[in-house]
Parts: sequence; structure tokens; C-alpha cells
Amino acid sequence: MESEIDRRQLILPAFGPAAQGRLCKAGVLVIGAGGLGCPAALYLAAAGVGRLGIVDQDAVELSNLHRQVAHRESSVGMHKADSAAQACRALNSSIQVDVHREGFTPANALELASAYDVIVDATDNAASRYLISDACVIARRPLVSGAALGTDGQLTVYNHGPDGPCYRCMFPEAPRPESCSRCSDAGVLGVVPGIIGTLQALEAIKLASGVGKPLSRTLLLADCMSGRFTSIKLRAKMPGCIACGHNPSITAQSLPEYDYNGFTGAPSNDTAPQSLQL
Amino acid sequence: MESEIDRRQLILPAFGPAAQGRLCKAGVLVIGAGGLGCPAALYLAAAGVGRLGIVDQDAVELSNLHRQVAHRESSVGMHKADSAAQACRALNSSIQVDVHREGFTPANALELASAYDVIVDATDNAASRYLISDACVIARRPLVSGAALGTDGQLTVYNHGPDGPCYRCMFPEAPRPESCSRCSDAGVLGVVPGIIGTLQALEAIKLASGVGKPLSRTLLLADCMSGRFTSIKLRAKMPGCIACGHNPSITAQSLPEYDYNGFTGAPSNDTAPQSLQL
Amino acid sequence: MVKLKIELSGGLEILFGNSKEHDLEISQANGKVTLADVITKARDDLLTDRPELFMKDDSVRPGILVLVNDTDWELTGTLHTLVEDGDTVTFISTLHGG
Amino acid sequence: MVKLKIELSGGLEILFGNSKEHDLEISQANGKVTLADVITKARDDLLTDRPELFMKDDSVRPGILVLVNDTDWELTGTLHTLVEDGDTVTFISTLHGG
Ligand SMILES: [Zn+2]
Ligand SMILES: [Zn+2]
Repeated sequence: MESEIDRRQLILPAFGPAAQGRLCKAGVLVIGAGGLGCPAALYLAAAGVGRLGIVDQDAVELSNLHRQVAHRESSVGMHKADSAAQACRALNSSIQVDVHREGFTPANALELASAYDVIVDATDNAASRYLISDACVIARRPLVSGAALGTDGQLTVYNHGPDGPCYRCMFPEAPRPESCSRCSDAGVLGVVPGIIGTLQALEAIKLASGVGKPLSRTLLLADCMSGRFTSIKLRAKMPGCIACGHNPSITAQSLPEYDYNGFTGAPSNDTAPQSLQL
Repeated sequence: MESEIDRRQLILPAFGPAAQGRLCKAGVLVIGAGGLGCPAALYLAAAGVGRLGIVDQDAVELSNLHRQVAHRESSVGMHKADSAAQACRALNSSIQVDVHREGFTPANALELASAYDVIVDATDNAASRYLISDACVIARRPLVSGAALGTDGQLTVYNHGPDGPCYRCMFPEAPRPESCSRCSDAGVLGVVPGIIGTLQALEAIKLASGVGKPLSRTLLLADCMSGRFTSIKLRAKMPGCIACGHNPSITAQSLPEYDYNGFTGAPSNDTAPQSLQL
Repeated sequence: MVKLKIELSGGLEILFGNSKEHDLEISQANGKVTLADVITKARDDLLTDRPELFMKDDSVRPGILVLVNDTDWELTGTLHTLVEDGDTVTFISTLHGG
Repeated sequence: MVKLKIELSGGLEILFGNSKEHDLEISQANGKVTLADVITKARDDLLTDRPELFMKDDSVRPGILVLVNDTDWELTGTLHTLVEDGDTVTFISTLHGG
């Protein structure tokens, strides 16, 4: 069945049998099964990634469905990770889909990140974004980071290659919580995370299969109202970064104790109030 | 239920109650329920477009599933239009979903195009693309045109505004069939039509709700291996165009008799051999 | 006199009269204009709302990325970067939503 | 001597040694180089395979879009467009797949 589904990709000049073979052996972890994670997980499953992990601790709500297209009205109340995994298995029964219902936390971050080859950040809050980046640096995993708000989207790959920055290199100081929550109030046009999440699947497929040029040191901005995409050239990794620099203070030992909620001044996904969950 | 699902969009500055109201009253026709049409239909349903038409006459095959994420393994053998409609209804039971299993043909083209406000070309062959464009010109409907092949994607809006060109303005002479089929042999990386189809939903939402700047006279090129998007400035409509020019030879009377297969030298989707169906 | 194009993205446009593009003219006595000058002048001339969501001390607030002609200001000299006539300076608020 | 960048997209790169970007230099007696000259020279110097999938008569085959600096050649004068040193000429094959 695998060969039937993957037949079309095999004959692509840019995506030959070796690349497909690497993809089939790779594991990709999608953190968040919401607006970004739904399309990312579906396209990774469709592409035949060997092992797909889905992390989410929340339940499907009716108000999610305008952008979270792997869920259904009949899945309301179900764990999001289970609902997304069910959709992925229905699309491709030949891959392994792991469900992580406990969320991505300082306690399990290193174990989870180390168990996969490529990590996809499809979360919706600053605390989770710092935690995931730090875990990827320590576990030495490339991180496909996407975000969407209003009618804007952003996409990049962190912690890849000899000089790719991590999230902390870009944003060493956390934003004020009110600048986040203010934006959160604005909501999101549902198709915008759809575009960014599908592009996250593309970047993860490129990283897992070793083809193409991943968006390392490049930030792609999508301005959906004008239909304009802009590529920004980003800094290299910063020698003084406390996560990926020469003398890091965030280590395998210290990460589990690091106060991500305190650092960002906002609760991570664990305890985020409804109004923060875009 | 509608208000619950659409709540988040309503509070967007760029997408207020008036825009959401227009979207809820609009009809969008998605022609083709394949690699492009699956994400386009899902995101249009999720966004709460009032009436969604889905056209396809083929059945789901296992080899489609690496890119056609609205279908499932258990839907193999089912009509694609039915399978996609089922996924859309499961996501949003508050909208009307029409299924057109007979395909888009010279005989039904004008009636179908006239019955919707915005048309999405999600087909996979040149003959269908000329037919859909001609029908949209006569029915005065904007056309969201997407295409994907290999690791490249293309997106534009035809027949929109005072000076937007139609497909025939851009390509008055049909390509040689061997230049098409040669490319078809190359297959497509499944996530590429996913990206373009999701962007087609975005453009259709913009057109149906009257917000933002649609991609008229602009061709968006996606080079997925490099992650590069390029916007091309296109010509205005051509005065001598036989479809949308000053003295058109393609009219409501002549279109049903026009030999699209003869013009392109290739069968349309109706009778296309398997190898042409990317 | 240096004429610049100012672009805003990621929701920052809400603080700038809901417009993503602005023109900005700056004159300095010595003729040299730095990004530090641009940030202050953008706040004084263009910002319409909540300056504390744009600036902190003499720079932009954490979470805002500054670009000169689509290049991260970390590569050009951060606050000390010299800008020239015709340059585009972009302020992007990093997004967390998903 | 005019030095151009030639870009290929939509599968046309397969006919050009599987490379999407090439450099091309053209000299004309009168110093003026048109897109007609560029097309012929690209075929002669860069094309590696199946010329009939690139040209028809003295122009590109139907289905190929020609751009000068990301602008449709219909807006610049089609075959008669004059190109200058540093210009980018792009050939795009329109796609039909989905
Ligand atoms: Zn770092
Ligand atoms: Zn026309």
C-alpha cells in the first residue's frame, strides 16, 4: 500500500527513491493539533513519513473548526491529538502515528524531541515556543516554526545547519504578555494557519528527506490580504545565546526546572485561558 | 452553530461582520476534488461559505491519497465529489454543499458557472482550463486558477475587475499535448497542490467577502524546493481575445459546441487516461 | 534629508493607524541617520496608539524584529545601522498564534 | 555585450540541464539586444534537450510565458523588447496539473 500511495513522488526528479526512503524511515513530531498542526499532520501523513507524533492536551471545541480541518463536528470533546491521529490514519494506514495527550512540558520535552528527527512547532503561545526551541537545541533537532494571526503568517526553520539561529537567538528577551494577548484578541482568518501549516509540512518533508533548501536563516512572511510573500534574511546563531551559544545556561539538566511561564509572563498552553487559544 | 464557528473571524479588523455576512451568502464552485480541490473545499467549508459546489466525475483511488487529503482509504471507489462533500459537511454542517458528479462539460458549463459567485479551477488538464475560463467570461464570474506540478505551483485570479485578463488572454494558443504529458509524467510532490489549493481557498474567500486585494493581473509562483514565492505582473485583458475581447467568437451560443479536446489536442478530464491524472 | 519607506507587519500596523506602509522623512544635523533615529521618529510622526507596545527604552520592545531592505538589523549594526535615501525599514511583530 | 540572468520555471529547467538559473551573454552589432535575440541565444547556448518544447518558429512555444524583471513581456513589447545589462529574463511553462 505504501508503494501505491508513494508512487507519484518516486518519479519526481527532485524526489527520487533515496529521498522517499529517508522520508519513510523518518519520525516527525507535530506539537499542537490546532490551526497549524491539522494541515501539517495531514500532509505529513499523506506524504508517507514513517512515524508521526502528535502532541496536544486540549479537547476539540466547535469554535476550533473554522481552521482546524482535521477535526469534525462529531469529534467535539475528544482529545485533539486523538482526533488528528484518527484523520491521519484514515488517510494512510501504512504509517505509525503516536499520540501524546499530556502536552509538551519541561518535564517531557527532551525525551519527546529526542525521539523524532524533525520537530514542528504548531503551538499558539510564547512560552511553548521558547520551550520547544530550547529542547530542539539540546536534542540537536531542526525546528519548523510557524505562526499565524489575523491575516498574517510567519514561517522559518530554527536550529538547522552550522549557523542557523534558534528562537532565543532571534528573541533573547520575551515579549510583554500584553503585546501577545492584545494580538490574540484579534483572532485569525482560518485559512491563514492553513497556508502556514501546509508550508510547515513542506519544510518538514524537505528536512526529513534531505531534498531542497530549507528556510534556515530565512523568515517567510505571508501577507494574505495582499497575497504577498516576502523572504527576510535572518542573522546567524548568536555566540552569546543562552540556549545555543558558546556557554549555554539552558542545558539538559536545567531545562526541566526552567520557569517558562515566569519568563514570558504568561501561562503556557497547559493552563492558558480560552481567550489565548487562537 | 454558524455564529460559534465564525466567531473568531468576526472580530478580525480585516474581516468584520459585513465581510462575514457576504461570505455566508456567497456560493463558491470548486471544479475538481483532487490535489487542489481537497484543501480548497475544506477551507471554504470551514470558513463558512454559504453554498459550496463540488464538481468531479472520477472515483477516489488509493494512489490519490498522497495529496488528496479530504478523502480516506475507506472512500476508495467512491465518487470524489461525494467523498469531498462528506468531509466538508463533517466539518461544518451549517453550510449547503452541492455535489456535481457529471463533471464540468461544454454542455453544463454555463449553467454551473452562473449558479455560483466565484469559481475555483482545481482541475488537472489544459482542455478543462480553457473551458472553465471561457464559461467564467460569459457568466461574468471571477476565476481562481491554481496549478501544481513537480515541486512548482502557480496561482492567479482571471476575469476579475475592469482589466483582469482571462486564461485565453494569457495563452491564446494551446500548448502542444506532448509538452503537457511530458510534464505529467513527472508527478507532483503532494504537499505542493496542498499549498496552492489552500491559497485558492484564500483568494475565493477574499473575492466572495469583498476584502483584501485578489491576485488579479498577478501570477504567484511557488518554488517549493527553495521555499521562494515570486509575484509576476501580468498583462491586462487583450482587446483581440476571442473570449473576453471586443468581438468575442466564444459566446453563450457557441461554447457548448466548441471542441476543447480538438483545440488542446488532448482529451479533457472526461476521458483522460490514468497517466494524465496528476 | 533622508526619505524612507516604513513597513509594518504582524499586527504592528494597528498601532500605526491601521496602515502597513508609510513614508518618513528625517533630517539630522550631521547628515547621518541611524535606525535609532528612525525608531524615535516613527514613534513621534507615525505612531497613533500605545507607544509602549512599540518601544522600550531607546529601542523597539522585545518581540519586534527590525529589517533594513528585508535584512535582519542584527546583520547591519542594530541601532547604529546607517540608513540611506530610498531604504525600506520594516518592523515585524513576531506572531505566536496558531 | 549584455549580461543577463536567465531563469526557468514550471518544468522548463528540465530542458536546460536541470538548472533553474543560468548566465547568458549576448553581443549584437548595433548594441541593441531584443527578447527575440535572447530566445535564440538561450536555445543555442543553454538548451540541452528537446528544442521543440522551448521554441516554435521564431518565438517560444505556446504555453510559455516570458518575463523581463518579473513583468509579463506583453507589457514590454514581446519579441521586440530591448533588454539591458543586469536584466533577468524568465521563461515559465504554464502548469496544468492539480
Ligand atoms: Zn540561539
Ligand atoms: Zn481574454
